[in-house]
Amino acid sequence: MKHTVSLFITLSAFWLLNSGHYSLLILFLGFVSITLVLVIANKMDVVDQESQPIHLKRNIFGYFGWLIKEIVQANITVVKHIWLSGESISPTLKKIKITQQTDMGKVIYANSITLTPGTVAIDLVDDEIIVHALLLKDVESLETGEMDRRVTMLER
Amino acid sequence: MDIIITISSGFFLLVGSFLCFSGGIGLLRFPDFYTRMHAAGVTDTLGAGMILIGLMIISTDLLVFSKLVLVLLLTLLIGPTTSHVLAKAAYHNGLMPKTLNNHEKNNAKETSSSNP
Amino acid sequence: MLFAATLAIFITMLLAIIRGIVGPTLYDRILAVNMFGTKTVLLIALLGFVMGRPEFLDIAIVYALINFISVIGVLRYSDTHQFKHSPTLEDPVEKED
Amino acid sequence: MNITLALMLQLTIVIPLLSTFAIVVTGKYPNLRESVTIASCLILIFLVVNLYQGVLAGESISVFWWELLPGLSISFDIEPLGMLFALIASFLWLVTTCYAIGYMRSHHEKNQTRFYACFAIAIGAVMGLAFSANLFTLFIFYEVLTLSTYPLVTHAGTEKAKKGGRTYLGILLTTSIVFFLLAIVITWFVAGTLDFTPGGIFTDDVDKVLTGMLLVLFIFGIGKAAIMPFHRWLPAAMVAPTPVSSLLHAVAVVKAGVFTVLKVCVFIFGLDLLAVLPTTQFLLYLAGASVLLASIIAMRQDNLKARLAYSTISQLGYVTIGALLATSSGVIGSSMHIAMHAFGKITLFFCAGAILVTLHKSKISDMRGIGLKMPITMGAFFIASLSIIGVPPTGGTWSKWYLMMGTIETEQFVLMVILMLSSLLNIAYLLPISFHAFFPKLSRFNASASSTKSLENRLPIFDIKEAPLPSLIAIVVTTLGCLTLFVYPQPLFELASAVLTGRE
Amino acid sequence: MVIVAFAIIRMKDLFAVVMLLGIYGLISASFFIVMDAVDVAFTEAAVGAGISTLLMLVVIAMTGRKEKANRHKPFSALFIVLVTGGLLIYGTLDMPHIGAVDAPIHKHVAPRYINDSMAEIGVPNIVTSVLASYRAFDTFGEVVVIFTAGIGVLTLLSVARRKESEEEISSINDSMHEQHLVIRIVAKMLIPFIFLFALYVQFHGDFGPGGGFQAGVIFAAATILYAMLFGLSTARKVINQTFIQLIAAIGVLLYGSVGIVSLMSGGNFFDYNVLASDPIAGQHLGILLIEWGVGCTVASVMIIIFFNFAGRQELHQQKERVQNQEPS
Amino acid sequence: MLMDLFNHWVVITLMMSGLYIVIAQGNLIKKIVGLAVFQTSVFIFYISMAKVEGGTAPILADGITQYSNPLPHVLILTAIVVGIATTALGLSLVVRIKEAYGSIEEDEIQQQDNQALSESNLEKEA
Amino acid sequence: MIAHLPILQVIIPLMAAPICLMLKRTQLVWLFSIIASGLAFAVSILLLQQVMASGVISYELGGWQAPWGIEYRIDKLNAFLLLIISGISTVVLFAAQTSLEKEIPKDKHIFFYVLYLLSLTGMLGIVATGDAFNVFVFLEISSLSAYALIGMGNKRQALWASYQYLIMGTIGATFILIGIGLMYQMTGTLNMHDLSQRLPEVEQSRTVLAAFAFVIVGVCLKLAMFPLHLWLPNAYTYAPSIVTAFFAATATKVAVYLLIRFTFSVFGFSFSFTHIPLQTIFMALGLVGIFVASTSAIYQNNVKQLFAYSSIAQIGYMIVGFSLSTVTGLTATLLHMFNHALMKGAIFLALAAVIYRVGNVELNNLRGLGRQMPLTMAAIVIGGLSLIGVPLTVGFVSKWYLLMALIEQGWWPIAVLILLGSMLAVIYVWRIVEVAYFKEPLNKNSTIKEAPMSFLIPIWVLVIANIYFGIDTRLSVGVAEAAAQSLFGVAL
Repeated sequence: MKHTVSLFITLSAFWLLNSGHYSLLILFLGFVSITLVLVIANKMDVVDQESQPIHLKRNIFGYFGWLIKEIVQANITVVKHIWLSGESISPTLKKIKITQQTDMGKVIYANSITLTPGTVAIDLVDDEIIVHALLLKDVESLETGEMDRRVTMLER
Repeated sequence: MDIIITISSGFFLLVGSFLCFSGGIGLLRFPDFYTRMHAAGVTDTLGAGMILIGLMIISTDLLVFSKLVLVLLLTLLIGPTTSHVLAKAAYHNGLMPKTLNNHEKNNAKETSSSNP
Repeated sequence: MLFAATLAIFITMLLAIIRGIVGPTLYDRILAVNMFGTKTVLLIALLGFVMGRPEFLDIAIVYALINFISVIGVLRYSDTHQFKHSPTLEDPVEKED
Repeated sequence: MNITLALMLQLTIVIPLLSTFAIVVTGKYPNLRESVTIASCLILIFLVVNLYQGVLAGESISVFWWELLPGLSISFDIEPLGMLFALIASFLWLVTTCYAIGYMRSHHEKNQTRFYACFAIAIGAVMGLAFSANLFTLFIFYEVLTLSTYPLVTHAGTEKAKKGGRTYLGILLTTSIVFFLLAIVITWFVAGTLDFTPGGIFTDDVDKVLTGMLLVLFIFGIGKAAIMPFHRWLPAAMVAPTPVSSLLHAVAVVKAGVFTVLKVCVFIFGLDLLAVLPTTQFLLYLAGASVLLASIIAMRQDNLKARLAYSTISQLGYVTIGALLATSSGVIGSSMHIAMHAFGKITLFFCAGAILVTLHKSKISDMRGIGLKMPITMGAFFIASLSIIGVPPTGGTWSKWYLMMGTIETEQFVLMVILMLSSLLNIAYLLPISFHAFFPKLSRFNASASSTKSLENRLPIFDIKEAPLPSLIAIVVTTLGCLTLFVYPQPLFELASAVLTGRE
Repeated sequence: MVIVAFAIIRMKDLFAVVMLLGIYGLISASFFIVMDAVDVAFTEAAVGAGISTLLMLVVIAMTGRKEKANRHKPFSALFIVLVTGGLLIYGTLDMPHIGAVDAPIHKHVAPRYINDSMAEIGVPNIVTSVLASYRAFDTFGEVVVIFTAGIGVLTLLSVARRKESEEEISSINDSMHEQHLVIRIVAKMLIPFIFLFALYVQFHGDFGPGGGFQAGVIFAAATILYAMLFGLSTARKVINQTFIQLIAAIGVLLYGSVGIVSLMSGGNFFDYNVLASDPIAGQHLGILLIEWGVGCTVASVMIIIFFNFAGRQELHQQKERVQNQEPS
Repeated sequence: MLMDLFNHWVVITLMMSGLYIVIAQGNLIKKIVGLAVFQTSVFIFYISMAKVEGGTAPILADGITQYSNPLPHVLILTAIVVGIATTALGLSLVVRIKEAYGSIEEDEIQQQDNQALSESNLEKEA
Repeated sequence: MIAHLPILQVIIPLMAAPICLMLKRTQLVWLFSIIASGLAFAVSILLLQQVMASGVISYELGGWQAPWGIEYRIDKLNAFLLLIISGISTVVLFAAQTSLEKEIPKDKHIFFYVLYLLSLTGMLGIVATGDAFNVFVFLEISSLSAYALIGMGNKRQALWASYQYLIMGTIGATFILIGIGLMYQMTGTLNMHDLSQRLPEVEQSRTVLAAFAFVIVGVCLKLAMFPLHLWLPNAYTYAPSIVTAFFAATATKVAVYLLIRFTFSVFGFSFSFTHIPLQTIFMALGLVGIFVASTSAIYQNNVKQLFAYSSIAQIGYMIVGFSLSTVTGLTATLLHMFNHALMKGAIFLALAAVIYRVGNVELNNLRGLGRQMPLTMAAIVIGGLSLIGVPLTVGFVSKWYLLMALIEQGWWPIAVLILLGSMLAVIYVWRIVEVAYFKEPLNKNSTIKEAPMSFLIPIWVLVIANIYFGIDTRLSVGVAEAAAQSLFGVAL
């Protein structure tokens, strides 16, 4: 139920931000639409903690800050290597252990890896992630577990 | 104030477009699929983000601003997801990356996959 | 500035097209299409500003969504069926006639 | 206008069609079916005779059904030529039916119901044709006649019959649609009407070349008249059972053809116009050539029916010549020749059929001495031959006479010679048949396998084995007709001369 | 664009061709934006790059992706094409220049739309007012076209489903979202918003680009996404096939009955002025209703089309699996 | 001159290539792709004639006086729908053809049909 | 309601189609479609009456005046066609239920009726509308439903035929779209009447010429005119019989209508026939079409295919009449449209009955059917006679007018060629007659019975119409002539 409420709130925000027309008719239609979407979403069984990760809310902004910093750094490296000659890269494929328990956590971790240029999470099996990296050192920095630790912290 | 807005947005836009352009070059220059994907990732994240932020700065309307935010969120959500799915599909269908250190492993995998 | 950015995006799109045509593997093409799509989103956003009608961002959103769905679709329908067994898929250098 | 007579006129067309229906319904009971046929024959004759009397009494009888397009109507009108034709046709229908009953039964033909039904439709078409008041109505019945006789021609259902049927239909339909219809359209376009009008429908200032071409189109278009290049259908149609052949050659089809030619010449073009048209000469010679050539070909035929068919082609040429001569004697001769030839030829075909049914012979070379077995039949054959040749005491004399008169009047001496020559040829190809039939011995020296066979046949000399009774009666009736017409040609003559003078 | 077109000619790999077609659709959509046709761009993006590419993918999955080498000589084709092109070039010689303000098309009918539509209809998006009111009947025709296509696909592809095989099908299907953890979660997050976005587009067609058709396509796209990830049978359980046919029919009927109601109330067919006491309000109401009709039909037909294609595809897959099992 | 009609040259080239694909290619799916290219080129043609120099998208807003012509946009919206409808139907036919003939190559299908025809003729003669 | 007749004409079947989808029972759907089609027929009769009495009816959709909104413009020409289309559709529908039982799986019957009604809607819409773009929209409705209907055929060739038709049809429609675009570009309007007023101003421009060429080629593709006819024979052969009957009788007529409408009303007589050697081209193509198609028909063994080729030949006649560009010529074309609809409707319905009983229409399997199914075969024969142009059938009337038109212009040789062409018809019709009546049945003790009443009634309605309108030509000729005259009145 709380997920539904949360979805309702986010949907309403979405509508209000997008609409730009706040006449009575449009608002009413918006309400009807949101209700309809809620009905469909419930029927489709997509309203749960996976789609509405309200339990993560507390720490997520801090994590985002950190992630953005990482992304910027990684971007600079990759761009550098793009403009350097092709010999400078050292593509690597590696399995990395992860410590997250929930699916949500795993997904956040995997997506974070992918978001950071230079590394891509290829597969996610149980508690291992196969990572492909443009540079060997990227994998090594992943293996140090900084990101892993931060994501695991999110879960709590 | 106007000057600041113009300059800052110009800065973001320029950096963003440079990043995108670099990504495009990388897409052409990198040797195999997986490495190219990294190049594409550049454009998806920081490139797109920079440009959108640049636009946000010059937007005068709340509506436009909020929509730009939405676009940004979507890009950040969808970009890595597609990359990941793509990589996974490629990997599972046997497309092996060219890597420095796993030539032997690569060969072993190929032989094993050729006679299941 | 906007023009410069538009031009850069435009060139990037061209590069993506070249990758899409050259291939060589299926996944390179999908990647190119995907990248092309994301760049289109940016392009539209920029164009809206260039032409002084920024409220067309809706279209950009639609593009982003459609792009996502297309890629999923590609994978869904390349992943399952005969492609798995097709030897040509693993062939990294596909022949263009 | 006399209402009753108008009704009768319509009945002449409706009765055969009704009888068709009745025949189909009663198809399962042969006796009933045939009585229906006979009954409708009798009714028809009754009607036609009544109409004839009406015409004699000077009644003007016409019926208007409806207008299809402006100036294009279906309507009927009685004039002497049509009356003449209708009289012959209705009378000979009865006779042919009698004959057919005997023939079909003894020959155990299949699909007899279809046979009688189509036969009745054909007669209905002939009636409509005879009484039609304009070219369009005539054309319709002309086509109906073609289509309704097609099943008769292919009656046997064998490959050969179908091939013959195809030739038959192909030539008749092609000529009628490509030339005849075109000619009708042009006529309508030029003259604005299609009504048969004494003296023709074209005005004086009409383009002579155009109408000349039109005449050619008409003569070629009326394929049923079997002018030489389009005569192939007639021999092809000989695959049909004999009653059909008699119908085709004597009663319905060919007579319809020459009747149409006459009608067109007299009532569409008018004799005056006809005489000055540039193409008339050409057509006359074509018809002449047709007469001669057909006769020569006839001599070379061994199949009796084929020989008779070619003879018909040549005789039809006579009628065409008569019509094209554009003189009153020519027209009278033509009209009478329609009747005379009808009686003569039908007798000949009846005889041929009788021979086929009783002795199963169709080759002339096999027929030596059969006169001894079938004296009545062969006697009739002889008399009919005389009529065709035009020797007294038969009806054929008169028509030939008038035709000759016509050629002399117009000083067409070449044609006269052709007619004479053709008569000689007639003698040459018809008389020997009956001659050999009765006097087989005289030709024994041309001995061959066939003559020995005929010798065997000759042994029981008085073993008379005549045709079935109904057929025999029919033969006798028509033969008598040939003779009577010599003695009493008056009604025919009156009608024929009334053709030109119009209704009294 | 031209490059892409030529590439399509040369390519033998159908998969690549379809990818290129997607790119082609995106380019042309961008082009439309440059040319000020935002509504068209919206639609072309959703249709040309989205739905039609998807459909082709499904079909290729069934038919195989390799094209045979071309054996016949294309000279005659080349000839026809050249003649057509020549004719067009000939035709362009006398055309007004692009963007010329004084071209006849900008002088005759269009000015009224631009100048008076606000007063007559009261909708800022001129395209919408032309589409839904001035030329409402064309749009009705368009809806009927799409309805026809839906029924056509149904007749050609619908298969009588057998119950016992359904379990098996679903077991394969569901593998997609089991395996792809990442996609599953992202999609779950996105789907409700896509739906809402579709509805937003539906109701804001008056003010900006969009309207019933685009909304319908986006709505359908969300459903398709769901079906692809969670399996066709799951999606079918959520959205019943018969129900959706009903919706398609109702959409057409809704559209038509707006016309009939206006006809009953004394106006001409599709004359919305008579729907309410105030003409502008009547126009608003009429446009709102017919946009709904369009949206319903388009969304449901698109879903029908996709479901049927995908259903066939699963059938094929299943058959193939049976064949593969038999020899082993 | 050349640049003024630049759009038209593009359109014509696209149209020609689309038409060429439809006519010359043997693969059924490719033909449908060709149709799509062909139709899209026509759309571009319509849209480019609607453009007005200095105009913007035909959505009324304050302070803008010059709008592009909305009518072709409407027409093309309809035409796009028609296009997707045709594509969908064409593809469903392709699917069925593949099931029935086992091939989606024009010449192979033609061959199978001819074969079937001659076989049935043979039966008749027998 | 009387004022709304033009729109009701199209709306009735259109609205009926989705309703059909809601009714669950096949029987009910069938009845409902008949009612809808019958109502459309009634409306078309009223319309024709009204048009004949009071001239052109204009109906403004949405209440917007003509060049801005869409206009329905009913004159004598399209009232006549509306009558043909809705009439044939109603008659054919009567036989649909029985015929479908044998040819289409049960669960698709409802779809069939829906598509059928949509196809009817499309055709009526094309004919009724006065807006060039609206033509395209309705053209697509009718074509799309046609593709699906043809694809329903139970042989696999049906799919291939439908696909070919789809490709050709779409190219044709797109060509028309290009043509309309070019016209629009030069005039700024889409309304046909408005176009006809404005086109003369820009008559000399090459763009208009190109527009004309595109529209004509596009229409001719739909029309299956001779060199562009390749899609038609297979489509007609393998489609479900009811569909064949309906389309053969109506679909090409609609295309001919478009041809006439565009050349005479929109571009104007003087433009169409003086700037372009249209007459020569169409005359030649029409004639070649007649001969090539008729000859192909002779060599067909499948009777449906045979008559499909014959349809192409008959289109040739219409084209020849059209190419004369005289009142009589056009009358001939219009008449032939009406008459051909009657003949082909009857013939193909009868073939549907044969398929119902025998299973297919290979010539060999028709052996002896003349006796087993006398009424059905008689219908085919009468229809065939009508094709040949035998007097007292409708075929004669239209041929007569065609000949008149040719002779009026002094084109004698062509008149002869036309007549020779109908001889070819004799040959192919006679092949069937021979087989049906003069061959023994394939299987001596086969128990093929006469077709059920649900076939016989519609078949014989059409056959009797064939004969009736061959005799009483007031209606058909009167309307056709008036329509032709009005077209020239507008153009000159």
